[in-house]
Amino acid sequence: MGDILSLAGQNLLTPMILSFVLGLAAALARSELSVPEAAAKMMSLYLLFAIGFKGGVAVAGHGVDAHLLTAMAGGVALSFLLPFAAFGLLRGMTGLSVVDAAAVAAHYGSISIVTFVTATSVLASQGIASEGFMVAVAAAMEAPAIVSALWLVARSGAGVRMDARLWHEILLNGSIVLLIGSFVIGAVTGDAGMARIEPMVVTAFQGILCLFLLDMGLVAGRGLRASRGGLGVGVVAFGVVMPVVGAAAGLAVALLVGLSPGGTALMMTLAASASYIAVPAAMRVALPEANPSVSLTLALGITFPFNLTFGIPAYVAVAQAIGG
Amino acid sequence: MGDILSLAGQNLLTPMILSFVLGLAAALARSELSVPEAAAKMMSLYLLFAIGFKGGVAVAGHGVDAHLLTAMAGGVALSFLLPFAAFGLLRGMTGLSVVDAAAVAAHYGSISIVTFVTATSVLASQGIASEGFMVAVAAAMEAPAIVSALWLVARSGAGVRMDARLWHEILLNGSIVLLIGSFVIGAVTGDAGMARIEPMVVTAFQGILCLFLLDMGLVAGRGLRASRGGLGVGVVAFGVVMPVVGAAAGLAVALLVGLSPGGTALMMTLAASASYIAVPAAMRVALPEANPSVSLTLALGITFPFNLTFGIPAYVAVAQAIGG
Amino acid sequence: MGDILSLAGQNLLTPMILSFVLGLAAALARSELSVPEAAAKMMSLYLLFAIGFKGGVAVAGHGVDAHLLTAMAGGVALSFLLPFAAFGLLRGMTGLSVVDAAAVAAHYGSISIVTFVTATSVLASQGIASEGFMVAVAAAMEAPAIVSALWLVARSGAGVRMDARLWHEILLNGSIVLLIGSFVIGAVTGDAGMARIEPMVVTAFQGILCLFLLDMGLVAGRGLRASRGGLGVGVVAFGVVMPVVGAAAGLAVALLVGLSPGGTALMMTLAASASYIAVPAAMRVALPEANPSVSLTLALGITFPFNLTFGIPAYVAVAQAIGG
Amino acid sequence: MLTHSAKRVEIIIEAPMEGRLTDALQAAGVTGFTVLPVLGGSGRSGQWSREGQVGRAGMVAVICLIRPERLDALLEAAFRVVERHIGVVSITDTQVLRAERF
Amino acid sequence: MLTHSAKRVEIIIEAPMEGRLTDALQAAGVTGFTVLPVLGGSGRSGQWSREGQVGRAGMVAVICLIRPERLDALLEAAFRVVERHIGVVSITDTQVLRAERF
Amino acid sequence: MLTHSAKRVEIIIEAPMEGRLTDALQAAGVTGFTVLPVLGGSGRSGQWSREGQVGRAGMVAVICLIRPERLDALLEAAFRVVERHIGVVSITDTQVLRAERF
Ligand SMILES: Nc1ncnc2c1ncn2[C@@H]1O[C@H](COP(=O)(O)O)[C@@H](O)[C@H]1O
Ligand SMILES: Nc1ncnc2c1ncn2[C@@H]1O[C@H](COP(=O)(O)O)[C@@H](O)[C@H]1O
Ligand SMILES: Nc1ncnc2c1ncn2[C@@H]1O[C@H](COP(=O)(O)O)[C@@H](O)[C@H]1O
Ligand code: NA
Ligand code: NA
Ligand code: NA
Repeated sequence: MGDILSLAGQNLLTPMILSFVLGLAAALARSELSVPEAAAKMMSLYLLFAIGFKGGVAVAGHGVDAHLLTAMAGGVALSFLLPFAAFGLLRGMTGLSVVDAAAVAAHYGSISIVTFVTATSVLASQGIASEGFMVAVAAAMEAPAIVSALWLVARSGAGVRMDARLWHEILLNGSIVLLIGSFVIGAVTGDAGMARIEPMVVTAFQGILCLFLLDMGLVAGRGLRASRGGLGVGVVAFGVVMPVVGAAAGLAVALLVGLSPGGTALMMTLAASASYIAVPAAMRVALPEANPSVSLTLALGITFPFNLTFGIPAYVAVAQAIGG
Repeated sequence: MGDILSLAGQNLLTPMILSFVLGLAAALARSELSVPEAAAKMMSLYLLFAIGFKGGVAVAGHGVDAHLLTAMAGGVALSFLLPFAAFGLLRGMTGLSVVDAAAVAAHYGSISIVTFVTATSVLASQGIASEGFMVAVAAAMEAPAIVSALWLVARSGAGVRMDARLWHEILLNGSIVLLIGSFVIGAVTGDAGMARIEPMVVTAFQGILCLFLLDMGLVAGRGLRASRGGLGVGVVAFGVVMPVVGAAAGLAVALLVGLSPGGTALMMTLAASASYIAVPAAMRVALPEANPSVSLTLALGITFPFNLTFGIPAYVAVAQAIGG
Repeated sequence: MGDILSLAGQNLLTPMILSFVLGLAAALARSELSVPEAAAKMMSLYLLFAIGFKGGVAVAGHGVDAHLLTAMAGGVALSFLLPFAAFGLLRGMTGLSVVDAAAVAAHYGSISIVTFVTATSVLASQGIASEGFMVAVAAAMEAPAIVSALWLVARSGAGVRMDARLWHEILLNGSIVLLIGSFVIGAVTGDAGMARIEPMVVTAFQGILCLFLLDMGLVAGRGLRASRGGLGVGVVAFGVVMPVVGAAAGLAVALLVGLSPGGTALMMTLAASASYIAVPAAMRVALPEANPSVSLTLALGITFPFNLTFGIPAYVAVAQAIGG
Repeated sequence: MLTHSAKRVEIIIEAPMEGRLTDALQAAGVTGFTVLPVLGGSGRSGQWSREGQVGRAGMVAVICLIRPERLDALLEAAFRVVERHIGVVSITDTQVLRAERF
Repeated sequence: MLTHSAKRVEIIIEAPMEGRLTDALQAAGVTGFTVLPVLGGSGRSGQWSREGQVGRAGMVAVICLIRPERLDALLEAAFRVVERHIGVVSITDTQVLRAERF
Repeated sequence: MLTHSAKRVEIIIEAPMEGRLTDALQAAGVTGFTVLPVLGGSGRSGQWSREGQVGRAGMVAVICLIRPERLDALLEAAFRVVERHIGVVSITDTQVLRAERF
C-alpha cells in the first residue's frame, strides 16, 4: 500500500499529469485558455498512429499467434460484459433513466485510448515490458460494448436505431482504423521502419502527450463546470467505483489469458477506462434521447482523472504484485 | 529489371508508402477517418519549408552557378512542353473536351512537390546524393505548364481568363514562395542555420511525411470513391501512361543538363508527377468550365500512387543504370 | 558599436529572423501564402508551454526567493509606468486621439512573449545564462499596463468598460495561465521532468519558432499593407522610439534589481516589446472606440521587426557591456 | 436583375447525423446544399463548444436553396432524420439568381 | 408540413464580446442560439482576415431563432452589448418546425 | 426597437474567386461584407468536402447586408464575377439595426 502511494506520488508529479491538472484548473477557473479543435484532433491522430506503430514493431517477426488471439478474445468479452455491470451499478446508485444508464454503460464497456497511452508511458518510464499486441486488444475493445448497451435499451422497449450504416461507422471509426492500420504498418516494417520514424513516434511522444493532456484537462474542466453539480453524488461515485470494478475484471481476464505484469496493467487500464471519442458519436445516432453531457462529463471529468492519478499507478502496482 | 522490382518492393514496405495505402484503404472502405484541413495545410507548409531549406543548405557556399541555371532552364522547358504531350494523349485516348483535356494537361506539366519530397527521402535512405538546387528547379516548374494549357484552350476559341492578377497569384502562390524562400534561407545560413533547426527539418521529416501521406491517401481515396468509375478506362490509362512519358522526357533533359544520378531521378520524378495544389486553384479561375474533379482524381488518385509505389523506384533505378 | 553591429548581423542571418523576413516579404508582395489560424494558435501554445517549462526547470530547487520577487515587482512597475511614457510620446509625436493613444500605450506597457522567446534563443546561441524566473516576470508584466491605459482614458472623461469580468479575463488570459502553469510544472518536475519532454520543449524549439515567425511576418505584412501609409510618419517613428525608451527603463530596473547580464537583456527586451495577443482583446472590450488596427500594425509591423533585427542584439550587447 | 422565388432551408444538426441528412435530402431530389461549420451553441440540452474537442463532436449547419414547390418533399425527408435529434430547422423566403440551377 | 412563424436574428460581433452577448441573450430569456465562425470581412473599420492570427481575434456570427413576441426583448439585450462595438445585427422573418422548441 | 429594411445577399463561391468577388463588391460601392467558411456541399458539379485538403480548395460564403436601393448594383457586380463559376446567390428581405452603418 505504501508502495502504491509512493508510486502514485511519483506518477502525479510528471509533466503529463501536471499538464492535465493545469488544463483542469484553468477551465475550472474560467480561463479562456483553449486548444484549437484541429490541433486537438491532429494530436489524437498522432498519438493513435504512434502507439499503434510501436505496438506493431514490438510484435514484428512474432506473427499472429494464439496468445494475441486469446488476449483479444478476453478483451472483447470484457467489452461485452462490462456494460451489464455498469448498467446494474447505475440503476442502483443513480437516478438515471434506462436510456441514459445504457449510454453511460456503453462508454464504460469501451475504452479510452489516451488512458491506455498514458499507462504505456508510465510502464516505459518504470522499465516494465508489456505485450506489443495490447494495442490490437485495445482496438478490439472499442465496439462490443455498444452492442450490449443497445440490447439493454431494446429490451426495455425503447427505440434504438441500429442499422448496417451505424455498424459500419462504429467498426470503421477513425481510431480503430488508425490503430489497427498503424499496428500493421509497424508489424510489417519492423525495426527498419522504426529507424526511419523513431524521432517522431518515440522521441516526441511524451511532449505531445503533455499538450494533449492539457487539452483533455481543459475539455474535462469545461464539462464539469457546465454540469455544475448537476451530476449528483451517485453519478460521481459511479465514476470512481466503476473503474475499480472494471480493473478487477481486467485483472481476472489478464490472469486467465496469461499476460505479463505489464500487459496485465494495460488490460486493467483498458477495462477501467471509459470511451470519449467513438462511443459518444455512436450514441448520438443510436440513442438520440440519451443526454450526451452526462456520459462525457463522467468519462472525461471523473473517471479519466481518477485513472490518470490514482488508477494507473495502482493497476501497475497490483499487476506487479500479483504477476511478478 | 529484377533489381527494379526488388527496389520497388523495398520502397513499398516503408512506413511512408504504407501510410498512404492505409489512408487510401480507409477512404475506399468509407471510414470517417480524416485529417483536419488546418493540420494538413500546416504539414504541407512544414514539408515545403524543410525541403527548401535542406536544398539551400546543400548549395550554400557554391553560389548560383551555370549548372543551376541550365537545370532550371531544362525544367522550365519540360513544364512548357509536357502539356502538349499530355493534351495530345488525352485527346487521343479519352473523350475529354478540349477544356477538360487542357486543364488536365496543365496539372501534368506542372509538378507535385510531395512526390518530389518522397523521392528525396527514397534517395536519402539509399545513400544516393543529388543536387541541392533541384528544389529550385521544382519551384520553377510549377507555373509554365499553365501557360501552355491556356494557349491550347485559347487556340480552340474557348474563353480563358488570364489577367495580371492571375499571373500574380500563380507566380507568388504559397508553395513557390515558401520553397524559394526557404531555399534562400538555407543557402544564406548554411551549416550554422542547419545546426539550429536540424531536429525539426531533418530528424522529424520522415515521421511527418507519414502522417501527411496518410492524409493524401484519404483525400485520394475519397476522390476515387466519389468518381466511382466515372473516369473511364482511357482516362485511368492516361494516369499511368503520362508519368512514364514525363519521366522519359525528364531523363532526356537530365542527361542534356548533365545531372548526377540522384538529380536525374529527381528530374524524372518532377516530370512524371502532376500538380494538385497550385494548378487546381489557377484552373478554377482561368478555366471555370473545366471539371475540377477529373484533374484532381487523376493526379492524386492514379498518378500519385503510381509514382509513389512503382514510379520512383523505377526512376531511381534507371537513373543509376544510365547515369552511374 | 562595431560589436553591436556585428552581433546584429549575426542575429539577422539566423533561420528564425529570415523566416520572419520571408513572411513579411511574401505578404507585402501579396502572395496568398498563409498559415492556418489553428496551426498558428497551436504553435503559440507550444512556445508558451516550452518557454515556461524551461524557466521552471531552471529555478527548480532554488525555491521562490526574494530575488524573484524583486524582479517581478520591478517588471510590474515597468508595466504600470511605461504606458505614461508611451502616451506622452504619442500625444506629442502623433495626431492620435486620447482613446487611440491610450490603447497603443497599453500594448507597449505590456509585453510580447514571442519577442521574449526570440531573445532567449539569441542568448542560448551565444551561451549567455539568464535567470529562469524571467518567464514569471514576463507573465507578471502582461496586465498592469492595461490599468494605466484605462486610467488615462477615464481621466479624460471618455467611457471605459472595466468590470470584474474583464479583470478576470485579463488576469486569467490564456498566455498568463499557460506561462505560469508550465513554469510551475517545470519547477515541480525539475530535471526528471525535463528528461521526459526535452525532445519537444528544447530540441524542436528553434525549428517551430521559425515557422511561427514566418506566420508573424505574414500577419505583420498583411497589416502593413492594409494600413498603406495610413499610419503617418509620427506613428511609425513612435514604433522605433518607444522600444528604445522601454529598453532604457528596463535596463535601469534590471540594474536596480541586480540581474545577470542575460536577465538584464531579457528585462530590456520585455520593456521594449509590445503585446499583440492579450492586450488587443482586452482593448476591444474596454475601449471599443479605439481603432484596433493602429495598435496591432504598430506593435507587430514596426516594433516587433525592429526588436527582432536591431533591438535584441543591441540589448544583449548593452547588457553585457554594462553588466559583464 | 432577374431573380426567382425560392426557399432557404437552414438545418442545424448534430455532426454524426450529417451524412444521414444529406443522403435523405438527395433521396428526396434535393440537388444542392452547403454545409457550414458551427463553433458552439446553446439550447434545451445545454451549452456546448467545439474548442479542443476530438471525435465527431458538435453540430453543423446545412443550407439548402430550393424551388418552393419542392419544399415539402425536403421537409418531410429532413424531418424523418432530425425528428428524434436535437437541432433546429428554419425556412425563409428568398430570391435566387440563375433559377435553372435549382 | 406544419411550420410556425419566427424571427431569425443574426448578430455579427467581435469574438471577445461573444460571451457577454450570449450571457445577455440568456438573461433576456433567449433559450437557444448557434455560433458560427467567421473567416474575415470588411466594414467601416477596414478589412480583416483570420488567417494566421493568434489570440482571440476576429468576429463570430450568432444566430438566434426566436418567437416573434420575444424579439424585442432580444434586441434590447443584444443592442446594449453591441452598441459601442463594431458589427451588424439583422432580423429576418422565417418559419420553424417544432415550435415547442422555441 | 427601430429597424430598417435591407437586403441580405448570400453568395456561395469558390475560394479562389473570393478576392475577385470582394474587390468587385467594393468597386460597386458595397461598404461591408462578412466571409464565412464552408465545410462542404453538393451541387451539379458533385459533392465535395474540405477535410484534409491542402491548397485553396473549397468554397466560402460571403454575406452582404445592403440598403434595398443598392441591391441592383451589387448583383450586377457579383454576377459578372460568378457568371461562369459554380456557386449560388440568394437575396432575402431583412431588417437591420443602426441603418447609418449601411
Ligand atoms: N432558438 C435557437 N436558435 C438557434 N439555434 C438553436 C436554437 N435552439 C437550439 N439551437 C441549436 O441547436 C442545438 C441543440 O438545441 P437543443 O435541441 O435545444 O438542445 C443548440 O446547441 C444550438 O446550436
Ligand atoms: N453591410 C455588411 N454586411 C455584412 N457584414 C458586415 C457589413 N458591415 C459590416 N459587416 C461585418 O462587421 C464587421 C465590422 O464592421 P464595421 O463596424 O463596419 O467595421 C466587418 O468586418 C464585417 O465582418
Ligand atoms: N441548392 C443549393 N443550395 C445550397 N447550396 C448549393 C445549392 N446548389 C449548389 N450549392 C453550393 O454550390 C456548390 C456548387 O454548386 P454547383 O455549381 O451546382 O456544383 C455546391 O457544392 C454547394 O456548396
Ligand atoms: Na472500459
Ligand atoms: Na509533371
Ligand atoms: Na513593453
